[in-house]
Formats: sequence, C-alpha cells, structure tokens
Amino acid sequence: MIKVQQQDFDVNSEIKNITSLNKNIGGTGIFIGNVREGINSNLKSMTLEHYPKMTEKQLEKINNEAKTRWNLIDSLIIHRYGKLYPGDQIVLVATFSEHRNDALKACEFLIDWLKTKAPFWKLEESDEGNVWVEEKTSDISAANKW
Amino acid sequence: MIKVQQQDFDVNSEIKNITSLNKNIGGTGIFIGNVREGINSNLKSMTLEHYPKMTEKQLEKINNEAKTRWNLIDSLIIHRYGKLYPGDQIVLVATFSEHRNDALKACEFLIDWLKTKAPFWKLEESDEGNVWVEEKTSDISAANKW
Amino acid sequence: MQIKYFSWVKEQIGVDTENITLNDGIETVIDLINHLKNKSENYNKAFKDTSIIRCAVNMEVTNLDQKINNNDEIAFFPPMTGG
Amino acid sequence: MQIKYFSWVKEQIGVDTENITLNDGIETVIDLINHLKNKSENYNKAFKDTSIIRCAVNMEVTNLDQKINNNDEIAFFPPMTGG
Repeated sequence: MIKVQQQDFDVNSEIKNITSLNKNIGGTGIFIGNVREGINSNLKSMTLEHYPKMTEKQLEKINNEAKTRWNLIDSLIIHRYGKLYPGDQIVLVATFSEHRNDALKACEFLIDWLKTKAPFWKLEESDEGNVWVEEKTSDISAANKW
Repeated sequence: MIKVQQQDFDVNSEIKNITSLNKNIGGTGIFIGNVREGINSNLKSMTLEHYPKMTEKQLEKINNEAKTRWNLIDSLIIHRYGKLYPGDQIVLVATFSEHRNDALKACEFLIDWLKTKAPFWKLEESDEGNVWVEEKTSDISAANKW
Repeated sequence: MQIKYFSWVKEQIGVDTENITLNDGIETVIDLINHLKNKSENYNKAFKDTSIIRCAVNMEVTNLDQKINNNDEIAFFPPMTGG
Repeated sequence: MQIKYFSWVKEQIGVDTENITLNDGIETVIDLINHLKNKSENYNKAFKDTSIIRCAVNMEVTNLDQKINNNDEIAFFPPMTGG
C-alpha cells in the first residue's frame, strides 16, 4: 500500500493493520527516515515538494518491483510532504514476509530506490537561507546496486 | 538498550523514546519477528524458554558488537519469552543512525546473530504434540556471513 | 500541452504550470527545451545545464530525446531526492 | 557447582537445576558430561550426541574441553534459537 500524506504516522498501528490480517507473517522489515537537525543544529525546517499523482505512480511501480524480486506477503510505503521540522518522521517503508531475509532485503531495496526515483525535492531552511538538497552520488550507487 | 520481557511492546512508543532524545537520527532500521501460524495453520502456541541473566548478557554483547561495527547513535533489542500465540510479536530490533546504511546493516546483523547466539529455545505446540524448534543451517550461514 | 516545473527549476522560471501549443518544429523534449530557452532569460538560466535537468512525459521519467505531442503532460525538475 | 539444563536437555534429565561437588577426576566440561552420563539412563540419553549439546560456563558459551571448577555455573542446552 502507498500513502502520500502531510500528516504524521504511527508505525505501530500501521504495522498492526497489516500483521493482524495475516498470521503467516514471520518477519517485518521497517525503515523510518527522520529530518536531521544537522551537525551545527542549523536546520530550522525542511519543505518537501512533490509531484502529485506521479509520486503515487512511481511509488506503486517501485513497490511492485520489490514484490516481483522478493517473497512478500505485503508492503507499505508512507511518504510525507509539506513543511517538516528536525526530528519529524519523513518516510516509512515496511515489508512483510514469512522469513526475515526477504523482508530485510526488500526494505533496503525500497528505501534505496525511493531516494533517487520518487519525485520529491527537499528545501532545507536555515538562518543562512534556503537550499535545495542535491542528489548524492552515494544514493545513485545504492540504487544501482539492485 | 536491552529488554527481556513477557509483555508485548508498542514499536511506535519504543522508537519515539529514543528518537525524541536525538534530532540527528536520520535513519531507523527495525525488524519485528512474529509467531507464524504455519502452512496448515497447525500451530496453536509457542513457548519461549530462556536462560535468565545469560540472555541479557548475550544480548548486550551482540548489541555492543553492532556498535563497534557500525556508526550507531543508539540501538534497542526487545525479546519476549513465555507463551505466545500465532501473530504475536516475539522480538524487536531497532537501530538508530545518522544515515540509513549503518542502521539497516546493523539491524540485519543483530537479528542474524540473535538467531544463533541468544539463549532462547522455542517449543511449538500443536494438535500433533510439542516440538522443540531446531537450529536452521540457513541461520548458521546468516550468522557466519558477518 | 501542459508543462509543470518543480523545485529550483520552478523557482527560476517563476511559474509552476503553463500551457503551450507545440510549433511544427518541436518533436522531442530537447526541442521543447530549446524553444523554452528562447522565451526569456529565466528559462535560459533554468535550462542552461541539461545534465541536471530531469524530465517526465505523462509522469514517466524519460530521456531528453523522447518524442512528444500536444496531448502530453511534460514536467521538468532537478534529480529527485525522495526518502 | 550449579548445573542448569534447558529445553529438551532439561526435559530428558527431568530437573532444571542441580548442585554437585566435583570429584578430583573432573577437570573439563567433557569430564563432567561423562560423569553425569553415569548417573542414570536419562542423563545418558540426554548427552548421547554431544554434537547437539551446547555448554555455557558462567554464562559464556564454551567448548567442551573448557576447564571448570567448583565455583562455576555450568549450563547445558541444545543449539540456541533466538529471534
């Protein structure tokens, strides 16, 4: 399932919504990304812009790719947009499988692909001004390894 | 932090207890293991026996090993014991880092090592009788790869 | 044709969406970019380095030599930074 | 010396904890196992295949040739299945 939303999420209830439906889920892999304050605590806020409709489409595609590559019972991606503050949750990836290896690998894959293939752009707001976050070469490598 | 307990856990509040203390956590890797009902829904319950004190000692050791190998801000292992039922949560591993790669790798490492190095034994209870879960060769390989 | 801009591409151009009708000479995304660059200095600046411009045609990421037509929704943006 | 048993080792032996005083001839874990096997058929059966017996001395997993003394806490159990 894909959710693109402004509001925060509760990982416990999101996970339980899925595990309560299937008693053969043995392993759940989860990744949560948060807004980092920065080394000098200089980040004041971060605004996530996205491309509505394309975001959902791309996340579906990435999610389906994970399902073809690993044995998953279910999977969930929640991605927030709008203005967020240091410590806020940005993204949740959760993968549900009978066995841990499929869940963990698919979870890592999903967050790696999200980084360079989901149409979000991050504006970091600090006292020194606003800067658009640039693509990292380490993220490109991480996406290409799959 | 290590918790060995009978009672269930709420992953959201467990995670928030840690992320609320440090605004430089950018990535949290989480694994949750649940009791599987089995292919023919034959499992009625599972009793987890453990070796009190040694369990905590071993989990601390494994946890410290993760901290020396990866750049972690914090980490948490919760392992339940006692009688559990299909769908119940057994174990939580959570790793907190500035960047996702450290969090995800350390999370996978911790659950791999827990499988063969934490003094728990699982008794599966079904209509056909009770069977102690045997060590899996795939778990030995997974532990040895680190 | 609807064109959408995101992130600093949008900021430099100054609008987030515009509708244009394709001239005969515009067959690919790169043709469209060259056409837009002639509109004003803002466009020219936004599209100066096409190596850092990404494009989606009907919400699918494509190369700049992708063929386009008047019914397409085109979007221009910097490399994506999701997650 | 306190000896603890877990899982099916405990079930086969029939007790979870016992206290014994070491004889002079018992210097290692495997000496202790051989001593215990003489106690009864239950012990003999539990320790028949030492390849599937794990041992901890003072809560640290050790090999069967580990030296032991009267102040140690020894535990015998099958391979661990945590997680």
